[in-house]
Amino acid sequence: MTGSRAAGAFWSAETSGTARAGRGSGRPPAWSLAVLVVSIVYFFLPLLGTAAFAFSTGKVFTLEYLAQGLTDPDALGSILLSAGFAVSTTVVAVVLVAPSAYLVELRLPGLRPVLDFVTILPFVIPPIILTLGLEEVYGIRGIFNLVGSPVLLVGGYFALTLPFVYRAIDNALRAVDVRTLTEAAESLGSGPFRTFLRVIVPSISTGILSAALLAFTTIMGEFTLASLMGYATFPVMLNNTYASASREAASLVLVSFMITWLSVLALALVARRSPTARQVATAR
Amino acid sequence: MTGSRAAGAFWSAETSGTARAGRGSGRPPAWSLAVLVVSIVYFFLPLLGTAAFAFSTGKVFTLEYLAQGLTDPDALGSILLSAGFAVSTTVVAVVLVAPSAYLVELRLPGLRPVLDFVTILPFVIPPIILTLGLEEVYGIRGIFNLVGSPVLLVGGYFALTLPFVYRAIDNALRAVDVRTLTEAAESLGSGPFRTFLRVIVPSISTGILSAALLAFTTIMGEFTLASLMGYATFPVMLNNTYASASREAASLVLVSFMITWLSVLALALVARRSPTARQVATAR
Amino acid sequence: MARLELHGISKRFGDQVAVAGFDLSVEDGELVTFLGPSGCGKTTTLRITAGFETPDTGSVVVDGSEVTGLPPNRRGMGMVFQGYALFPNMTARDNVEFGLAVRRRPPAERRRRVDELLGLFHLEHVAGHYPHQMSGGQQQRVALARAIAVEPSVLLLDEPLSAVDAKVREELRTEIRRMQGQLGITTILVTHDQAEALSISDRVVVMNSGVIEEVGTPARIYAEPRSAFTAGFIGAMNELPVRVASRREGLVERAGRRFAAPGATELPDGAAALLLVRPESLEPIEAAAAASEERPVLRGRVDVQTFLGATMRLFLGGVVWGAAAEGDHEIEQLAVDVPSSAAGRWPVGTELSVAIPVGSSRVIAARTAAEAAAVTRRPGSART
Amino acid sequence: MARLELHGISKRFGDQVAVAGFDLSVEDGELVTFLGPSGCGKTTTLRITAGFETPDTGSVVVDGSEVTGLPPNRRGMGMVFQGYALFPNMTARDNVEFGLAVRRRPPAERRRRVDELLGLFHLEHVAGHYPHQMSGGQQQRVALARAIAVEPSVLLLDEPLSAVDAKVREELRTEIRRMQGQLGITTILVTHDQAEALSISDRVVVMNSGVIEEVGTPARIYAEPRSAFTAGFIGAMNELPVRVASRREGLVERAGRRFAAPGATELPDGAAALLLVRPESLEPIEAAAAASEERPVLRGRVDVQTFLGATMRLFLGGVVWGAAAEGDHEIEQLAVDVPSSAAGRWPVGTELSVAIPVGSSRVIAARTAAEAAAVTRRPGSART
Repeated sequence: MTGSRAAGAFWSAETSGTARAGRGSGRPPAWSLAVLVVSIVYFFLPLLGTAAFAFSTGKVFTLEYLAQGLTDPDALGSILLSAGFAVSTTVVAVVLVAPSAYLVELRLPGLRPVLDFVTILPFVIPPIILTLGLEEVYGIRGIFNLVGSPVLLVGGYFALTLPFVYRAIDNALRAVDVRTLTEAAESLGSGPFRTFLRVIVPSISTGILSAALLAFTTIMGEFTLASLMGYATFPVMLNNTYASASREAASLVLVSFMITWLSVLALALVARRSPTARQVATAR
Repeated sequence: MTGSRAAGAFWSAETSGTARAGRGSGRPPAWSLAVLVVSIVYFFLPLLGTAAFAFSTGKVFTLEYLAQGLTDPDALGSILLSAGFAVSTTVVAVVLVAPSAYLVELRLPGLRPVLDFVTILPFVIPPIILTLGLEEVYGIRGIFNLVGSPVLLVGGYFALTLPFVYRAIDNALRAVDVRTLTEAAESLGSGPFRTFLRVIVPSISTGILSAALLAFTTIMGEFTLASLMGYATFPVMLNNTYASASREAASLVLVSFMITWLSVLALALVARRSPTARQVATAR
Repeated sequence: MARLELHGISKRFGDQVAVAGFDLSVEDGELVTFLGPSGCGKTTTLRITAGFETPDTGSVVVDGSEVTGLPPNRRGMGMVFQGYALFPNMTARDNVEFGLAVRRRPPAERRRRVDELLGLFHLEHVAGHYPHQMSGGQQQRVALARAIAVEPSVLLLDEPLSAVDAKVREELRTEIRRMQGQLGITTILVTHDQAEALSISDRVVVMNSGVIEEVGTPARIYAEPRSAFTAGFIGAMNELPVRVASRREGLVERAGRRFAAPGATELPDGAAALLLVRPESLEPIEAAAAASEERPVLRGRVDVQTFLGATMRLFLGGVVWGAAAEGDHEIEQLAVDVPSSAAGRWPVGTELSVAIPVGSSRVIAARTAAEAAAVTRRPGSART
Repeated sequence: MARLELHGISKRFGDQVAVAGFDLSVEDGELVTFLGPSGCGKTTTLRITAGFETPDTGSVVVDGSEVTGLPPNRRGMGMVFQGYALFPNMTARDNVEFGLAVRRRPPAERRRRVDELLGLFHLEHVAGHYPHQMSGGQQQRVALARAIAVEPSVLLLDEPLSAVDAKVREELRTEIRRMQGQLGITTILVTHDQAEALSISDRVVVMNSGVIEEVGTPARIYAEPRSAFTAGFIGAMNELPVRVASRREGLVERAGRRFAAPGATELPDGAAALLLVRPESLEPIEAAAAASEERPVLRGRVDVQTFLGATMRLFLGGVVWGAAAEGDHEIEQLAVDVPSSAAGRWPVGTELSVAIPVGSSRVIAARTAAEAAAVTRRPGSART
């Protein structure tokens, strides 16, 4: 839970409300606290249930299922496959989106609504239709035959993660007023590339990190696209083995996501020590 | 595409950047335009491909597949089932989240990071583990047996839509400085309920509408949870019939999502004419 | 329309003391300003009065009855916020009407009252406009009308003019003062702008680091500041380091010369002190004129001329005491106001001698290091 | 360190004209202020000069060579932005060094230059701080140091003082003027604050609705405004409606009395005109004193007293022309400045007669309806 502060700051552009946070004591109404407790229970009870199921035989704690799960050669392979997709998609997404969002913010503010619209499309185009469409165009019967190429799935994942990646980066861009920062750098003689790499990127580093983390964890857990395209990624493997070896599957799920969360936490802590993160945390 | 302006405004809190938008002419670099064109093509080519596949026999336009799809009694039933889940989840989500987000923003700013964290959990807890966990706790072997009750799926959908719903409403709350508005209403003698219903809700109506639309469209297209819990919702039905009657399925997909989009558009246009939407568009 | 008393108000936020032991009585119909730099506790005190913050100690009393425990919506006070805080989804008319609707006044009465207020603030032509369609000054006046509509016992203004242009600010200042006088509403105004505080208030409360430095009428605070902090914060003030030579005779000493200075009788012999002189009090004299016990003299070179309108402010550098060259105690900077019409006589680079006329200066104890840090960022002898 | 010329600059944003036909030459080392209300085009003109906007017509010339087509990073100008625009991920030192690093100066030279600038602006002790760790005034001075570090040909300041507290603003104002004079950098400053423009500038460019109203030294613009707009915008000014009685003799007429007024010879006989008088020019007189052709007299009741420090401003209501009761032309409001020490003689409610001394007033053509709308929201006779 320690990472929550940083994770929260990543995802959203902090606004003036926070500046007065320290002053806003007041009496917390009891029922709003209750809502919070309920929602936490709501999310953690399933996790705890899964944990109980995975690590106990009735009343005794055991790592037996986990060991069995880990020795399954398919398990490791599927985790690596998922990780590969996650890393490549994350890199592609950040490298494409960060400069585009910057340029739209800076030079083409009129295109913002278009970009806002394009980046919520993945929410309104459900994964299943995306898959069908991708298969149609790039599949066996399609115009470009990319069947079997992982590019097709990376493309789908890029579309899937575009909303968070764009949103996280764009929020960071707007929080620092890139427009004026760019003009300040230009007035000091800096060209566009230096301005972007030396001034803008460091200023939005927490946003970029946040985007990368969200993209990575999302893809690590994605089921629909991988399943429909026939890749045995980790979630697909879990679903396939759940019926036959449900406790092993559950233990694997918990362990793998614990590892993911720990790396998220570590990165968040690193980000927190950077001046930009501190600036976002205190100045806004 | 007309709705894009409003959709964009919904999803994000407009910040000061926009105010100067009109002034930011400059020369749009060609390659940033190219990025935009490519991403639009990327999303629309699949749609067009699906359309071509669904409404043509080779080279002739036909509605035959659509007619066949529509006459299938399962199709209509599955659409109604999806719509039922979408409406109920949307109502539950908005009614629970709007007051909670308001109270946290107003009285418990210290809990914000917690809420931010809880509301990104659905991104880091993938649907498959959520399903497994829910089954574990509330399923046949579970502590509370809710099996067969649609409450279980509505609960899952609530978790799934929580990130957008919370984010859209919270952005709207922060864009209008609810804190000061609340204090202003209080200083004029208004009690908490009147303040929330008469001052806050109208001020964030676009955010609430945005949250509802995103939740609705997401659930209309959700596949994983429904499939794993054994509900024959629209996407599940599509997936089942795709192999045997793919053109019929494709035509249904396109028509149904066109209907969804049209309602989104209609609502967006209504919202646009409200003073708040105008205020968000021009004053910020 | 009420008498307001604040008794021993204190408030901390975490480790930080925001207000400590704040005591004040505001008379019926009085306009009192809280003046101080940012972070001095003025806004916290106002918010405690309104009920938006709960004080750690102390009480808020209106017309003899304590309201400390009441929520803001039951205190019957009106408040105008720094950023106006107009309801964005309501027209100017609906904004003004809101408080009356809350009080369930009959529609006809509401309409009459709203019309009256829109008239009072010259807002008839924007009655149907939404806040984003109005200028800053118009929004400001709607916020005032809204707060006054419910006939509040006390009107609280939190930096009401900080968000409008300089020119509009001066107009609104006069308008607020005139309206407040007409209606006779007990009013507290918070500001960091000393010109605003001086021009609008019956009394000014100068605050620093959570405590009251002093309370007084604008004229008294301007003419006879009782602390180095007030002297530095209000108006332009030259602060010349001196030493008390004779408490009994009221004499101070500098550069081997002794001269009389009001206030010296209140400090111990030999104490380090500051001689305070307003730029407009200094009198340009012929370089040959002699200094005397009644009239000490300073001499320096004009470095910068700053046009203020009716007057020109000359900043002298390399300033020494005495008319002749015997003075060796340099003063970094001295501000002297002269009529603009006469300023041509002392262009930049020329030498100017000025006298400190009898009774126009004042001696106070030299400020402590902490006080100095609070108002100035470098040790300078003159503050502008 | 350069001469800047702007020739026929025009710019529209959509339907809206931001600047129209702006012509100006700024001499080497001069400090020129663009002054006007928000939306008057002053910031657009500055941004065109810097290269952030492309003008529709016109050219920007520095030391004889045209730079209109150059991108901002090749114009060699320095700019200070309204919100400072410090790089948040760099310390004060790194911010100041940025421009030198871009120019690939050797590290040793950079260090020396940065140290020198940090010293000049008294920033040594915050050299290692990040922007969010500094006060507003410190950030402002870092922004100035950063802009000056690269030895710009022209320094552009976009409302540099609007984000700092009133007290710090006055200090920085003097500091900017002193620094600019020392370094001799050609400077353009944009502001909406007339006091700032008057105090800091060599020349002031008064702008309104995208065009230049007039250009002149602060003293000239203050003493002899050439347009009704300038008169209303700069300083407090009483505007009294009169009619030109005799162009030849330079006489105006009001309430049956004729009197001489400078400027009347430039207007046609019978023209509606405004008599402009500064509040500080009006002389309180004995009620019995007679008016004359040289010295017209006004009389009114003191409504409000506003303390300004050295002076007290009295606002008179129900003002009539003439010492006796024969005048029937009421003037809504008249501002009169008197020394604070003398203000006790005219408490609120008393009658006061004032004379307009010879040569202290000025007649200009009555403003058009459009001009009136630009500066005032209601038809009043005095502006404060």
